[in-house]
Amino acid sequence: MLDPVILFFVLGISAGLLRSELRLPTAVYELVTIVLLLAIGLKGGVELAKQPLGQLLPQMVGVVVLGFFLTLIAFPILRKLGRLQRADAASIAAHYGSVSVGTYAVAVAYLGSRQVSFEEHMPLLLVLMEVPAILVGIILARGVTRSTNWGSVMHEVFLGKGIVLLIGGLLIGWAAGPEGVTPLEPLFVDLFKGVLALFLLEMGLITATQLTGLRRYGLFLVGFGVAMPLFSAVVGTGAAYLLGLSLGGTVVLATLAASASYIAVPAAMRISVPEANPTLSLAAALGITFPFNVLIGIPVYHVMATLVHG
Amino acid sequence: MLDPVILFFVLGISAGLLRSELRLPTAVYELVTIVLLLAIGLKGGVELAKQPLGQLLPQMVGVVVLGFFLTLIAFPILRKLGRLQRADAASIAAHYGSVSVGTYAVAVAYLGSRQVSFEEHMPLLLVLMEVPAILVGIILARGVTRSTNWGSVMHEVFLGKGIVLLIGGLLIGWAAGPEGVTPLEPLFVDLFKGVLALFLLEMGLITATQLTGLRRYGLFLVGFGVAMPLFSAVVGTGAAYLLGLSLGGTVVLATLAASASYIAVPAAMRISVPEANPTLSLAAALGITFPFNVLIGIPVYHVMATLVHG
Amino acid sequence: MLDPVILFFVLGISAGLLRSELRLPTAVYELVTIVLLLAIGLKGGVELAKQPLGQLLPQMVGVVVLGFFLTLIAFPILRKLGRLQRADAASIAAHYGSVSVGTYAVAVAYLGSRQVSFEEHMPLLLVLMEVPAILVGIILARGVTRSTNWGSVMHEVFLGKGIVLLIGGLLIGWAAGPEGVTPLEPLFVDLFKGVLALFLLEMGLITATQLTGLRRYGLFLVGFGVAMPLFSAVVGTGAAYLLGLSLGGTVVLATLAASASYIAVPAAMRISVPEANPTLSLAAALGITFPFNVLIGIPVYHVMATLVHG
Amino acid sequence: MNSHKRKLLTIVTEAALESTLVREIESLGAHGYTITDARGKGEHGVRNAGWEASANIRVEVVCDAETAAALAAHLREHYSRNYAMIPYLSDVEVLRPEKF
Amino acid sequence: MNSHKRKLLTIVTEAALESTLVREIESLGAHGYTITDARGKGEHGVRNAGWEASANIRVEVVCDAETAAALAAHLREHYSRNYAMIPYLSDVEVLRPEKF
Amino acid sequence: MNSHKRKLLTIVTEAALESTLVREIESLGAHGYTITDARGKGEHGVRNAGWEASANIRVEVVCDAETAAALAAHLREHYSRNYAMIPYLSDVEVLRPEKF
Ligand SMILES: Nc1ncnc2c1ncn2[C@@H]1O[C@H](COP(=O)(O)O)[C@@H](O)[C@H]1O
Ligand SMILES: Nc1ncnc2c1ncn2[C@@H]1O[C@H](COP(=O)(O)O)[C@@H](O)[C@H]1O
Ligand SMILES: Nc1ncnc2c1ncn2[C@@H]1O[C@H](COP(=O)(O)O)[C@@H](O)[C@H]1O
Ligand code: NA
Ligand code: NA
Ligand code: NA
Repeated sequence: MLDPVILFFVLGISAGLLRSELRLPTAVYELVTIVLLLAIGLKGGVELAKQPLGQLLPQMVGVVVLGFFLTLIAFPILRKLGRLQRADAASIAAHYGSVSVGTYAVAVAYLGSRQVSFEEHMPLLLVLMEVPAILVGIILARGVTRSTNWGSVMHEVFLGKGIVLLIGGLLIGWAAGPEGVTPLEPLFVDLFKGVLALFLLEMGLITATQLTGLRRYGLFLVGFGVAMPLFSAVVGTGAAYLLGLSLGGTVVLATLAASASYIAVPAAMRISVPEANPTLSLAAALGITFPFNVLIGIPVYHVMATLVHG
Repeated sequence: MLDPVILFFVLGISAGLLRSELRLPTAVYELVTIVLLLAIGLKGGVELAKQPLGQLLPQMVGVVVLGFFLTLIAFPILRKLGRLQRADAASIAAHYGSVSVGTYAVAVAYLGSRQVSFEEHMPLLLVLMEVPAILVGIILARGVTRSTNWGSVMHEVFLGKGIVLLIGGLLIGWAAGPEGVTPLEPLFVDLFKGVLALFLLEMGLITATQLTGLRRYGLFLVGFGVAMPLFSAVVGTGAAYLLGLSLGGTVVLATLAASASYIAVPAAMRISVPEANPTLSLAAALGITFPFNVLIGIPVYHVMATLVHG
Repeated sequence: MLDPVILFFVLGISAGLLRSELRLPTAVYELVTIVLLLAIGLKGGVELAKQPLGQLLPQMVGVVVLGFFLTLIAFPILRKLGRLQRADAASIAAHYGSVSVGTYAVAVAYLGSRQVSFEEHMPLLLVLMEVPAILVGIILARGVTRSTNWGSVMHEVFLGKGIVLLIGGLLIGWAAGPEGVTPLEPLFVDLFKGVLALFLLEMGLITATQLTGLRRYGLFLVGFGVAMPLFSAVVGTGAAYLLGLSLGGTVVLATLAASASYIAVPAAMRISVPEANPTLSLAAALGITFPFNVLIGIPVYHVMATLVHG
Repeated sequence: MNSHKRKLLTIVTEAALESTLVREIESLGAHGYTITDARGKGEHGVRNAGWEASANIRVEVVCDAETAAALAAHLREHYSRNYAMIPYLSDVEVLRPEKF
Repeated sequence: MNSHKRKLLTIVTEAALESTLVREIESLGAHGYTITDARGKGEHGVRNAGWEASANIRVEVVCDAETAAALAAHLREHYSRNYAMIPYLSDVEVLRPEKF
Repeated sequence: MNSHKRKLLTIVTEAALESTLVREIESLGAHGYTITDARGKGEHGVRNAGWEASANIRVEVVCDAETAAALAAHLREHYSRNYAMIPYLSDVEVLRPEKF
C-alpha cells in the first residue's frame, strides 16, 4: 500500500491536472522546504557527532565519484541518442548526476514506516553528491578552455539556499549532539512527516504543470526520465555494496543516485549555462523522474537492495 | 467559560475594531486554512475506513436535502422581507444554505473540551452540504432557462481549494486508515487547536473589517444574520433527530446548518452570479453569523440538542 | 557550550555575511514572530492567573521606573559622547530603554536548558518595559512644548503588532488558566524552541545586513552597543535584587534591561520622530547589541546574578 | 537605440478573475502578461488582501494599440458593471517589437 | 474607443507610512489607490523587505492633474526630507473618466 | 509644480537574475531601483511563481535617458537570447531631479 505522504503527492498531481484552484503560497512552499532541509541536516549531524569522520572517508569519496560518473554517462546518451544541443545535454546530465532532497525525504519516510534502519549519516553523503555534477555539467557545456567565472560558480553552488541549510543543519546537529537537539525535535522530528506531506502536495501541483510542458518535447525525454534513474539505481546499489552499506543504506544510496536535482542544479545552470533550456531539464526531472521514483522507483530499489543483501 | 480558541477570535475582533496594526500575512492565513481543511478531511476519512459507506447513505441524502431546503427557505425571506434584488437574495441564500468549515472546527473544539463525542464521519456530511446550496443559488439568480455554463460552475464548485482539500483529506484518510495516518498526527491532530487559534485570530480581524461594512446595509441584514442560523439550527436539530445522530452529532449538524459559507460559496457566486454584491453576503456571513455562532450559537445548539436527547 | 538555538543565529549571520542566497520569506518571519509573541504572552498570563496582581505591583512599578531611567541615562551619553543629533540620540535612547522580545526568548531558552527557574510572570514586566522609553524618547526629541499628536502616538505604541499579541496572549492565558491552555501547548510550548530557532536564523540574516550598515557610522556606536547593555544589565541586576527576584528572575530582568528594542520602538520612532535616522538605531540595536546579548551577554548576566545571589 | 511604440494596459481587479482574465487576454491576441498581487481601494470599497475574497491583482499587458483597444472594450463590456476593476493605458517603448 | 487623459502618481516608500499615506491620499481628493509590496534601493540604502522596518510599498493613484499636483506637493512637504520615498508621475488614459 | 522628465525602465524577468541585475543596474549608473515579485506568461511559457525556478520579478528603474539607453542595450546584449525577459521604457516626471 502507498505511504500516506505519497497520497498527498497524488492529490497534488490530480488537483493540478484537473486544473483545480488549489495553490500553495510561495512562502508556505519555502517554509516547508526550509524545515525539511534543516531537519535532514540536523539528523545527519547528530549522527556524525557519534562517529569519527575519518571512518566515513571511503564512503565520502565513493559518492563523489558516483556523482561524477553518472553525469558523464548521462551526457553522451542525451547528446547522441537524444540529439540534444550540447548545453541542454550538459545541463540535464548535471540534474541527473546530482540528487533530489525531496526524493531522499520520501525514501526516509518509506524506510521508516517499514522499520528498515539505515546509516544515519546519509545526509552527509547527500550533500557531497549535490555538487560534483554541477561542476561537470558546466565543463561539459562550456569546455575547460572558455572563460568561466569559477568564483561565482562556487558561490552559486555552495551558497545556494539548499546547501547552506543542509550544511548548516549538519554542523548544528554535530555541534549540539543528541541531547542538544532534543528540544528542537517537536518541530524537526515529530512534524517531519506532516511537513513532508505538505511538501509533496505542492510538489504534485508543480509536477502537474511540468507534465503539460513535457508534451512538447517528445518521447525521448520521457524514456530518459525513466531509464536513467533505473540505471543509476543499479550503479548506486553496486556502489553501496562496495562501500559496505546496510540494506537500508543501499536503498537510500540507490535512491539518491536515481534522483534528479530540481533545486540546486537548476539554479546553478541558469546562471552558469544560460543557453540551456530550463524547461527541458525540469520537465524531465520533475515531470517524469520525481514521480517515477516516488511512486515506483523506491519500492523497486528496495527489492534490488534485498536481492543484493539476500 | 469561553474556550481559549474563542478568546483568540475575540482578540482578533478587538484588535481590528481598535484599528491595531496587527495583520496576518495572506500566506499564513492560507497555510492555517490548508492545515485545518486537511486535518478535518483526514479525521473523517479515517472514520469512513471503519464503516460501510452504504450505511451512511440515509445521512448523506438527508444533509443534501437539508442544504437544498435551507437555501430555498432563505431566498423568499431575503427577497420579500429584505427587499433585496433577486441576485443578492439568491447569493445570500446560497451562503446560508451551505456551511462554514471554520464554524465546524470551533464546534469540534467545543465538544472536544467538553468530552462530548460525535459521529466522526461528520466531515463527509460537511462536504456534501457545501455544494447543493451553490447550485440552487445559481438557479435562483439566473433561472433554469438562461444559459449557464454548468461545466465551469461545476469546475468552480468541485475544484475550489476548500473542497479539493476536504475531499483529498477524506480520501487519503480513508485509504491510509488509522495506522497509516498516525505519523501525520503531530501536525494534523496535536497542532489542531493551536492552528485553529491562529485561524480564529485572523477571522476576528477579518470580521472586524466586515462589521464596518455592515453599517451601510442596515438592520435587516443584522437580524437575518442572527435569526437565520437559529432557525437553521432548529431544522438541523430536527434532521439530526430523524437521522438518528448522537447528542454530539446533533450539535454538529445543527451548527453546520446554522453556519454560513465564506470560502466556497463567495468564490462560486463571484464567477457565476457576478451581479450579486459580495459585500452584502460577506458582511452578513462573516460580520454577524460567524461571530454569533462561535460566541453564542454553539452553546445554544448544545442546549437544544440536550433537550431533544433529554 | 552554545545552545543549539544560538547556533541557528550563528548560521544566519554566517550565511548573511557570505552573501548566501538564503532568505526567509517575510510571511515566515511574521508567522514565527506571531507564534513567539503569543507563546510568551500565554505563558505569562497563565502564571498571572495564579497570583494576586496586587502583589506584583512593586515589581510593575519598578520596571517602569527602570525603563524611564535607562532612557534618560542613554540620551546624554549619545548626545555628548557620541555627538549625535538630538533626534538621533533620543531615538537610540528609546531603543535601549525599551526591551527586545527576541532577546527575552533566548534568555528563557538559556535558563530552560540549564534548569534555572524564574518568575513566570516576567512577560507582564516585559510588556510594561516596552512603553515608557518610547514616551521619553519622543519628549526628548521634540520637547513637551512642541505639538505632538499624543493620541496617535499612543495608538502607535499600544496597538502595534508586538504589544497587541503580548497583551492579547497575557489576557487569554490569564482568562483560560493552566487547563484551558493545555490543548494549545503543542503549538505554543512544544514547538517554542524550534520556532525560536527559525526566528534566530532570520535574525542572523537581518543582523548581517545591519553589520554592513555599521561600518559607516564608526566606532562610537559599536562601543555604545556593547557598553550600554553591560551597564543596563548591572542596573537591572540591582533592580532585581531590590525587587526580591529569584536568581533566574534576576538574569531575565538584567537581560531585559540590557536588550534594545527592534520592533515596537523603531515603528513608533519612524512615525513620531521621523527626523531620526533609523539606520543608526537599527545598526546599533540589531548589528551590535542583539548578537552581543545573545552570544555573550546572557551568560555574563547569569554570572552577575549568581554573584549577587551568592 | 531604435525603439518601438506599444501600449501598456494595466488592469487592477479582483483576484477571483485571474484565470478567466488570463484566458481572455490570450484569446484576444496579446502575447503575454505580468501579474502582481495587490491591495487597494476604489468604488467597491477597501480590498485589503488579508484573504482571498478581498485580494486584488494587478495585470499588465504590453501589446499593440489595436489589441489594447480590443482588450479594453472587452473588459468594459464584461466586467465594468459587476466587478471591482480599473483598466488604464499608457505608452511604452519596447526594444524587440516582434515580441508584442 | 474614446479615452480620457489622467495622471498616474506612483510612490515608492517605506511600508511604515501605509496607513498615514492612505488617509492623506483620500483626503486630498483621489478616489482610489492600489498598493503592492516592494523592495529596492535608493538614497536611503537597501530596503530588502525581509522584515517590517525594511519593507517598501509601491502606491499608485490614478487621478486628474490637479489632484496629482496637490498630492505631489503634499508628499514633498511632509516626507521628502525624512523618509525613503520617490514619487513620479506619468500620463495614462482611462476608460471611465467619471471614476477618477 | 516644476517637474522634470526622466525615463522609467521596467524589466520583467526571471527571479534567478535578481542579484546579478541589481549589481549591473548600479554599475551602469542608475541611482536606485524597485523590485516586486510577479508571475506571468510570455515566449518562454507560463512562469507562475509557485516555486523559485518559476518566479518572476518586476524591476523598475527611474533614470535619465542615457542611462536608460545604456541599461536597455546591456540587457539586450546579455539576456535577451537566453532568458525570459521583457524590458520596456516610458516617460515619467519626477519631482526631485537631483535624485535620478
Ligand atoms: N483612482 C485609483 N487609483 C489607483 N487604483 C485604483 C483607483 N481606483 C480603484 N483602484 C484600484 O482598483 C480596484 C478596483 O476599483 P473599483 O472598481 O473602483 O473598486 C481597487 O481595489 C484599487 O486597487
Ligand atoms: N532611481 C530609482 N528607480 C526606481 N526606484 C527607486 C529609485 N530610487 C529609489 N527608488 C525606490 O524608492 C525607495 C526610496 O528611495 P530613497 O528615498 O532614494 O531611498 C527605494 O528603496 C527604492 O525602492
Ligand atoms: N506582452 C507582455 N505583456 C506583459 N508582460 C509580458 C509580456 N510578455 C512577457 N511578459 C512578461 O515577461 C516575462 C518573460 O517574458 P518572455 O521572455 O516573453 O517569456 C513573462 O513571464 C511575463 O511575466
Ligand atoms: Na542522481
Ligand atoms: Na448553513
Ligand atoms: Na533595555
